Amino acid sequence: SNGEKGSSEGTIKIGVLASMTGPLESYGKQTVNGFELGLDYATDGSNEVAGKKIEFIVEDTETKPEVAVKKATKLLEDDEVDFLVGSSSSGDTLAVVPLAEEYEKIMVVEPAVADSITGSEYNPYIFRTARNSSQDAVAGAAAIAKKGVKIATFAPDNSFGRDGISAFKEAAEKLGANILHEEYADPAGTDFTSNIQKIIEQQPDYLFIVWAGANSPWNQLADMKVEEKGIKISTGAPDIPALQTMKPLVGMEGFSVYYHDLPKNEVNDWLVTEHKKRFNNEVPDLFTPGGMSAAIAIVEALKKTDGDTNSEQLIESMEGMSFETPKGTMTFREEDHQALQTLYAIKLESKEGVDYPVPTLIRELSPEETAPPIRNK
Amino acid sequence: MSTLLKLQQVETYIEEFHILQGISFEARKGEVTVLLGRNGAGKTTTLRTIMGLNKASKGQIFFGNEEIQTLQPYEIANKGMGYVPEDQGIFGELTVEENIKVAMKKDDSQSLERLEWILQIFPDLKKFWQKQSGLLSGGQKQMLSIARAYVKNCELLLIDEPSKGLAPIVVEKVMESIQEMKDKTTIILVEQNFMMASRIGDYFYIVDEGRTVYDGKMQELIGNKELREKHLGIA
Amino acid sequence: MTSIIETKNLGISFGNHKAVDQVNFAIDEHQFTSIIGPNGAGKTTLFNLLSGQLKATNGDIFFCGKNITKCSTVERTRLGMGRSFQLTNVFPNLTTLENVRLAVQAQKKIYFQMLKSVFSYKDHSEIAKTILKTTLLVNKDDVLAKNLSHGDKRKLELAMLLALDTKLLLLDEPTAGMSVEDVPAIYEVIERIKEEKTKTILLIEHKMDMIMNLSDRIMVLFNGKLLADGAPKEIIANETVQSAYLGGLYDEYTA
Amino acid sequence: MRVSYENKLGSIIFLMVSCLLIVFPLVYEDRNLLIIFTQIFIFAIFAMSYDILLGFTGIISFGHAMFFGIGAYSMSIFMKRFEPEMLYVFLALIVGVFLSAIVSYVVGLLTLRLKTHYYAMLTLALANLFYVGAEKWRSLTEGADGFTFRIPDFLRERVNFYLITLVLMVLVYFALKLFIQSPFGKVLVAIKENEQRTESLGFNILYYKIIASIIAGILASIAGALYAISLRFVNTSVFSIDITLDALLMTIIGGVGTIIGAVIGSGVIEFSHYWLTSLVKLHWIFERWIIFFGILYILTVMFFPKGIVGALTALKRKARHEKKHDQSDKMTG
Amino acid sequence: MELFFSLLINGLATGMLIFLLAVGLTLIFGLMSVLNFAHGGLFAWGAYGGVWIYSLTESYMIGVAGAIITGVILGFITEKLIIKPVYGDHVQQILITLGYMLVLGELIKVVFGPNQIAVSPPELLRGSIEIGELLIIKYRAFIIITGIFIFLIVNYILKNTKIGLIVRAGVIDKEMIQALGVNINKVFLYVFMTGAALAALSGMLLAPYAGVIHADMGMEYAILAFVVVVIGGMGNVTGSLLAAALVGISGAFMAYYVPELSLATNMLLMVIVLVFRPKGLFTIRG
Ligand SMILES: Nc1ncnc2c1ncn2[C@@H]1O[C@H](COP(=O)(O)OP(=O)(O)OP(=O)(O)O)[C@@H](O)[C@H]1O
Ligand SMILES: Nc1ncnc2c1ncn2[C@@H]1O[C@H](COP(=O)(O)OP(=O)(O)OP(=O)(O)O)[C@@H](O)[C@H]1O
Ligand SMILES: CC(C)C[C@H](N)C(=O)O
Ligand SMILES: [Mg+2]
Ligand SMILES: [Mg+2]
Repeated sequence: SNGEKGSSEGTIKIGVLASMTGPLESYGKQTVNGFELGLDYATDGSNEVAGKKIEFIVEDTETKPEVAVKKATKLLEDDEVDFLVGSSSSGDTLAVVPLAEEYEKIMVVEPAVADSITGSEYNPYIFRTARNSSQDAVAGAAAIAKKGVKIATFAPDNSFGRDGISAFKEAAEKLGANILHEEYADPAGTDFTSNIQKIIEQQPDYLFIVWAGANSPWNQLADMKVEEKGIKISTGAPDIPALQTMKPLVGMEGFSVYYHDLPKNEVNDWLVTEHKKRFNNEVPDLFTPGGMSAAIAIVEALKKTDGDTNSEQLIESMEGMSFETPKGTMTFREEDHQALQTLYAIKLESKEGVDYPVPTLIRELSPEETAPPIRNK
Repeated sequence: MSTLLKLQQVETYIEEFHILQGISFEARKGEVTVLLGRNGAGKTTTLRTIMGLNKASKGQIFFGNEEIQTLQPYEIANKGMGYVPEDQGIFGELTVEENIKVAMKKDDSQSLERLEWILQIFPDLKKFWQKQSGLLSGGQKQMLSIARAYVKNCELLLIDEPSKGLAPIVVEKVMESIQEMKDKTTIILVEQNFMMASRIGDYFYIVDEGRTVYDGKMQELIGNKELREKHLGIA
Repeated sequence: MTSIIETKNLGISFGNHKAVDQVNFAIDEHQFTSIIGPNGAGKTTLFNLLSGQLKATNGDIFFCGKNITKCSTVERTRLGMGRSFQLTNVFPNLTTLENVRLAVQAQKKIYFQMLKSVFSYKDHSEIAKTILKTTLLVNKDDVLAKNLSHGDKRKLELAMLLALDTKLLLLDEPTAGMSVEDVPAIYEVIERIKEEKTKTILLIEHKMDMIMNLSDRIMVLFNGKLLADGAPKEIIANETVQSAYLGGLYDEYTA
Repeated sequence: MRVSYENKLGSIIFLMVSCLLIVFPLVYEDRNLLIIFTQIFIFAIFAMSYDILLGFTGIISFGHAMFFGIGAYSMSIFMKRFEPEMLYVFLALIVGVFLSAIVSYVVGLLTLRLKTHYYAMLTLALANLFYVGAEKWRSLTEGADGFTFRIPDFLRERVNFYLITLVLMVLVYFALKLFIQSPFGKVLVAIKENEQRTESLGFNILYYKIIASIIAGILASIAGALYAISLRFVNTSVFSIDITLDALLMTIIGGVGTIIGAVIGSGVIEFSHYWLTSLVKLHWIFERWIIFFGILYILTVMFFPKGIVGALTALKRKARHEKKHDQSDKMTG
Repeated sequence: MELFFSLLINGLATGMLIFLLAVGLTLIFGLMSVLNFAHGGLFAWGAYGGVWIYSLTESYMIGVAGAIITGVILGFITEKLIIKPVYGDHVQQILITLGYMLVLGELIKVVFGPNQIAVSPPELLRGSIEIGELLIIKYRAFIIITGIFIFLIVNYILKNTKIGLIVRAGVIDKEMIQALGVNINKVFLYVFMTGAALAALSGMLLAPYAGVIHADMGMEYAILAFVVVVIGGMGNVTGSLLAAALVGISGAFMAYYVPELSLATNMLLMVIVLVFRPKGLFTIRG
């Protein structure tokens, strides 16, 4: 009885998996908000493409892989969605990826970063609008690495940290930099002074940091006068709540995935205005444009297939597809379906009337420049 | 002599079991009132109900002129009641000293005096003053429990089978101590050692199946073999 | 005649307190021996040493000629030593019947059977029920042990020991807190076991009448030392025993 | 006698419900429910294994995830490294069972030295070491990201897998029911009640604790393996305290020491989770559904302090008592 | 040598911080034998309450006071509603406090929003002091001093009043202590409130140290507090202090010298202590 529901009735259904609760709640909400805006934008507010109505259903993964699998299965089997979008954590996403293949539905990965999603765990149904760890790393390297520069790294002792650093190392060494020392700390630790001590002893030019999580080392870096000792700190700019904890790092040079001031294009202007309008004057944050990009990518693909949700066709039209997003033009690379995208070399500066250090543009890092290695074969 | 404690048709449930089904008795000032009865008759439950540790569902308990059956155990205790439970109720992980200290009000010279006196009766406690009380011998625990109740200056003392596990000579000392206290402290005693009960008891009640079924002067029971056989099964 | 249990210089110290000190004795099979002594003399501790709850600091214990000083409680029980505890020590949230049935199960050496329901061991329940009757615990089969009155718990304690059916019985104040009415019956149970002449009994009691009537022999412990050891008549005449243990009360018992 | 009768009644109801569940996928096609049920069965096995420790031996463990994780990783690694064939599924199960038997043997040995909180904390620490180990041995586990794998087609068919887990749960239930009614099981309860007394009856408690620990460990590992199959994915979270807490909560909510309680608890938690999260669409307040989940626990303690099964038995006992009371009143009246 | 002292001081500061987290738990878990899994929730609320007031008044001290008040109020409600029905039953304690923990954590998100909130130390305690080569972070010195101060107070109260005795006796036999005339319910309530206030205070002290507070901070640190209470021996305040210092310092040295194992340091420490000293390093006398 369930079989007749779905696309044939002229509705296209999209299941969005995101962390609506749990530690990544704010990321999840950014994605969902962005996605909603993206659909509006791409369909000019009609929520229709090629005469078909688009519906989307949000499910909370709670940042637990087993829940993600349950919810994804529900979306695929009960709601019979035509696309999956998600999710906020790489773990959840990795757990869901095989389902996309099994049910032969396109999954647009956003904003999970693990390389393996479009690398070792790749399958043809996966497209990722989010940047991956390697892109981060390449951007991070591009921002600081030069011939002869000595760099030490600091990261949490887990997959996220280790993957991030190894990708960075590869990229930085390619640019001729010298990685002196890699330091890893307990991801749940509170005291990083021992680690910082060790880094200081190495006397690098730069300290490159990969960090996620609330228990950040920023204060301790400042307290231990790392910069006074001639070591420049560099890291990725996170979302606004986390930027608030980075006041000690004003002046730092690093990279950014997105900050609403950075991209200069129409889509982004629209996003910022619309977002402020709808969400009591708040600006879009780190993963809002990602959610939007995912929606735009889906609509663009459907336009190309004229509303046909057959996955083979969709894959064919999406491979190599370029589309306009708040971050400029993105292109799904044919080989591994990773969207090549602009990233930003930035500097944190304090700004009048803003209670957090603001990422200001040094230069745009073009999609080609930050293209990560292809690793799905 | 005036009545200090009076129970009127007290009934008590434990969970869904109707344990006390009508206990009535009085304890007069300056007397030792003894509750007798076979195992499971409800003697301990009676004492616990007086203490407020089990709640009476029916009936009244008067302490002096006050009804106390609705009060909390600590309120009852603070009205001047002491309790030596049948399982000693000592705090095994605390030392002998700490067990006693817990019961004493601070800087109470009267209590200190009483402590002196009680330690003379039970010199073992003095000897093991700093010992963890859970490691004491059975009889020593019993002594500690009695001593702990004695140091508090109370008007009414409920003692549940004090003689069990005590050497004959210690039983004698306990008896003497009770005699000594009598004028200041009224005592309700549950005792299976008939020799002891008969020596120090003034008045007795027999409890059976949760009811008081007979009462009289101790003298009467001692003199009346028939009565003993009927109610206690002993000659 | 061989002695069933024997100690050589048995002793234990807690810190510098010698609770049991250089105790030597040998008890013949089927003999009924009582141990008396003031509170804290070391009677229970001696039992704990014999049954393995405590490990001796020095000396040896022999059971049926075998040195068991190093054996665990479990091994000793299996060799045939059973004991009851002074402070009631049962399984509080099991029913009276289940308590005794566990002892029966141990006696039958059903240790690791996990594929058969206990209910298929009908005989266990029967034996348990008989023992409960003997120990005056009728109509209490389904009562949880923790809900028994104090005296009934003492009876249960005894019932579990009887169910173990060991060669040697160590009884630690079995009748303390039992009602005057029930003591004679329990006394009879013990006496009957004695009369059967199949078991050796060691009894700790403070009830002198019971001791005098039952004992073949009395040992007196004082401050951990074996002060006197002999026939009841001799012991009762001993002056130290009179003054330090009995006080003036003994007359009452004989009177 | 009465006890055995009550148990039989419980088991009969359980069996009837199980039969209904067997035909369920044939008559009603709802894949979503199918998955939820599968999850319930798997966690029921896990919670039952926990009940052996908590309910019958009186051991509180905060590290039961250890065995769950061992099972899950054994299965996952086998499926990833070898072919997704049934042969390897069995091999993986055997390896998982074997490993967790060894680990639970060692951990069981420690129960002799450590009591209550101390043992609980020790197991917490050990499970955490496994967690760290899985995080660190990245060549094998790929750390927190984890990895996906293929499983035999037969198991991929959800109905098949549903039936397998259901049958396994029923088997485990009856095996454990027999186990706790056995002389061995009775000794376990005795140990929970009073270790020293059990020993003085001539039972060697160490053996019992270790065997109980091993049985619990093995079952937990099987549950873990099934869990991995159901997700076709594994990561370090299988060793996390959350997994242990799930088992703990399920056991307590259902009723400690009842076996069936673990099954009921598993069902209650999974369904209320499912239900509460689905309410989000109704009202924004349910976005914070976790609050209601927490309140559920609190209310359970307040109104069913002995768990659901405990509350039911108490009700029944009361009813029986009143009946008896009436009769005796009549007799005297 | 500077390195050694630097590691030592930083480790000690972390240790003191953990001690502050643990001291409330030592009272509640150690003395009252209540497995309070909501302890983390209490100190997260303390942190949020305190930080909120801190940001309103811009006075750190008022913020600290605010945290303590939050703790006292929350402690009162918690004891009456959640803990009182389950004294003496660990299994039920686990269930009810875990449920309560979920409620507390989520309520933070309802009241203060789900995002992390940045917190910096008051002006006076910002930055660091350099003594020769040795660098001492001011806020850490403050934590060390506060930790010792709190330790002295709590220790004084336990040593010089009967409270500790009464609570321990009450845990062993609640009925008997009442029969001795002690209103144990009230004592338990006050002790719990004190424990909660200490938890809340420590949350507030942690906030500038970590630089940020977030709704899930409770569970994260609570485990550490449990570890310290267990290693130190239940109910032993001095034990908790020493254990916390041990955990902090060994963490600092491990991170420097054996970084591969630093993830596992705390848990390894606990395993070793428990296996060799089954009742904790500093078992309570008596
Ligand atoms: N918690 C309980 N649940 C059910 N029954 C109980 C409970 N506590 C006591 N009883 C029952 O109440 C009855 C009276 O017990 P109580 O302890 O008052 O007897 P007692 O007269 O003191 O006996 P003893 O001389 O053996 O100490 C007993 O039959 C006992 O089994
Ligand atoms: N485990 C222990 N640790 C320390 N001291 C102990 C221990 N067990 C017993 N004692 C001490 O050893 C002495 C003897 O105790 P035991 O229990 O053997 O006495 P008892 O003769 O049985 O006395 P009672 O007649 O009072 O039962 C006592 O002073 C007691 O405090
Ligand atoms: C940047 C974030 C999306 C990272 C997230 N924790 C992940 O695992 O993907
Ligand atoms: Mg009694
Ligand atoms: Mg003794």
